[in-house]
Amino acid sequence: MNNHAYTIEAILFALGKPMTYQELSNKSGLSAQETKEAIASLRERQGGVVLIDDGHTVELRIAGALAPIIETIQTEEYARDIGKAGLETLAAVLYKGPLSRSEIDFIRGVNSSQTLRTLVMRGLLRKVPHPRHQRSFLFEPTTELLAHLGITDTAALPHYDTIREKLTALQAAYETQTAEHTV
Amino acid sequence: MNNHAYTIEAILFALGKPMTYQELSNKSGLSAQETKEAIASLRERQGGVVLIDDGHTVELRIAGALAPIIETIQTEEYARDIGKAGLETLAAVLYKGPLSRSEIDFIRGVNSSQTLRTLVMRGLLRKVPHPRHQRSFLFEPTTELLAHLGITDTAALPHYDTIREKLTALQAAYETQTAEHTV
Amino acid sequence: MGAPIVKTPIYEGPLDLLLELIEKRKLLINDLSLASVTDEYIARLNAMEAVPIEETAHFVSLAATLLLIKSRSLLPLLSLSDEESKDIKELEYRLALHQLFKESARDLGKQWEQAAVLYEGTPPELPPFFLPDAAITPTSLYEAALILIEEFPKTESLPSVAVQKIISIEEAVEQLSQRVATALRLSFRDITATTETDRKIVRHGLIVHFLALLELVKQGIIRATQEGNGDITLESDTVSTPSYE
Repeated sequence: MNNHAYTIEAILFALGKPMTYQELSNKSGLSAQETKEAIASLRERQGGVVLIDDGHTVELRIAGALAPIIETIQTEEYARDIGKAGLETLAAVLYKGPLSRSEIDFIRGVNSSQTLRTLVMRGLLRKVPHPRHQRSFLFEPTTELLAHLGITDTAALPHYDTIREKLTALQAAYETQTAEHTV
Repeated sequence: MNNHAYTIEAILFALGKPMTYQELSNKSGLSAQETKEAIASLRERQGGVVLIDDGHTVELRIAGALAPIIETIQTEEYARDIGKAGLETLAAVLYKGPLSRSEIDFIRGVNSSQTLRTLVMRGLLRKVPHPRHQRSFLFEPTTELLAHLGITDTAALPHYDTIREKLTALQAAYETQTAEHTV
Repeated sequence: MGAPIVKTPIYEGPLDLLLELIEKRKLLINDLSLASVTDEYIARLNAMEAVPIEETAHFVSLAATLLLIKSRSLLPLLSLSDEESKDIKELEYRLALHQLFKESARDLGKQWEQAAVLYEGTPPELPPFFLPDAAITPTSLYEAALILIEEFPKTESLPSVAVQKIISIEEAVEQLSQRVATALRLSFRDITATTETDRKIVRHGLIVHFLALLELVKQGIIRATQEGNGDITLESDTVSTPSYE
């Protein structure tokens, strides 16, 4: 850890909320590259406090090993349970996200608007403006979601690489097939 | 640093307030000697966040060298416009409060924890113990906020009864509807 | 204050039902397996009662694509338009994605239950201060409350797009029946030209059966459209969910 990492750690601690790389760079006055390096070095840190990093947003959280003790001193706002529809939607967004509502409906074959509202309300997903379509939105995972799964980055998801590879293969095959027909 | 130190660090981070050796020992389940050793080892730790120990009470704080820059960042953070999220959260609490965090999330359809924290920090809302749920809170407007609005009672807000009624009815309708669907 | 407790229906949607039928037979996702589960899918669809009209539209729309696949498997003579071929490929793709995410959702569910949660910390307390914002006025709060009310999800409604879809599916099934009948006449000419007809007769028996099935589907669609007497309102992303944090 160097001085830059100390600064990032101090900002995250003082504000106590998830922050994007960009926000951290703005607030600290560090360059994008310095911020990135500082975050990488904070992730190495051992202790009771760990850094969750979804590649875009980071947040300080209490290490999973301490969960049993923390449960006795903190209250959770929401019940732990989550339904099948919620899990399927989370899986789609975690492995294939960010996704729009219609992309999620396409995969699930049902209208997901209520499921999405509940997931956003619980802070497990976040709505962000679509980079290309005005007045349209994408859903992406939050550090809260990773925290619930007990992991500090998306690559630690179950079978992450395998599923990503399968998705790429499926998509490539679909695109080739549909391209053949339109030619 | 060993596991005991991690435990003490996690508890201090979770509660965010100064704690005595005795309290830390009670919460962690560590003996007085183990707690003392854990604290001693935490004091050695370098970083943006350090342990302050007066021999009786300990606390996590921003490292001295970083304190001025962090103070500036905090001031900026809490002096920002409260924005659409802030206004809507205040509106929900003023027209339909006192409300719990999950009730506010439910009305807004998005997670309100960060917004609520800022509003409390700025002295606009305050947390009061939930009358029915232990360790849980409700949010209500502060007298300073009412004074700022030039009223002594929320009922003096424009169209108070109509809005309160509509918010209540919508919430009830939505609850029935979600009960029939999968989430 | 937990999230609302909700019940789970037997099928979550048409893709779920279709996947169940394919997995039950331990089949891979392709034209052949889809054709082989078409009859059962339609039987299950007909047996369903009290499916919300919007869901019915999705179930029926998928049935139309399955019928197309089945027609094609019975009658290779039946030529498909580019759009029809694309529909079929799209269904296979959606089904493969759905299968993959259902599997991963199961693993995710296990992790969700077993994981040691990484809990939030509490930032250090600041000395109390009062910092209002000039934007906070009785009027701005009233306006914000109106927005909350307006952006609250409305009661579930049938999107008009789905209604149009049912109507066009009805037409599509009608057309499909005609195309199957024409293709059938054409291949009868083939039969008279050959001597080895046994296998083909069996095949034609199948096709007649299939035409009867199409007729049943048509009736089912009409029943479904007639059920839609409720209010028809438009639904969109901007109405149903607020757009900011």
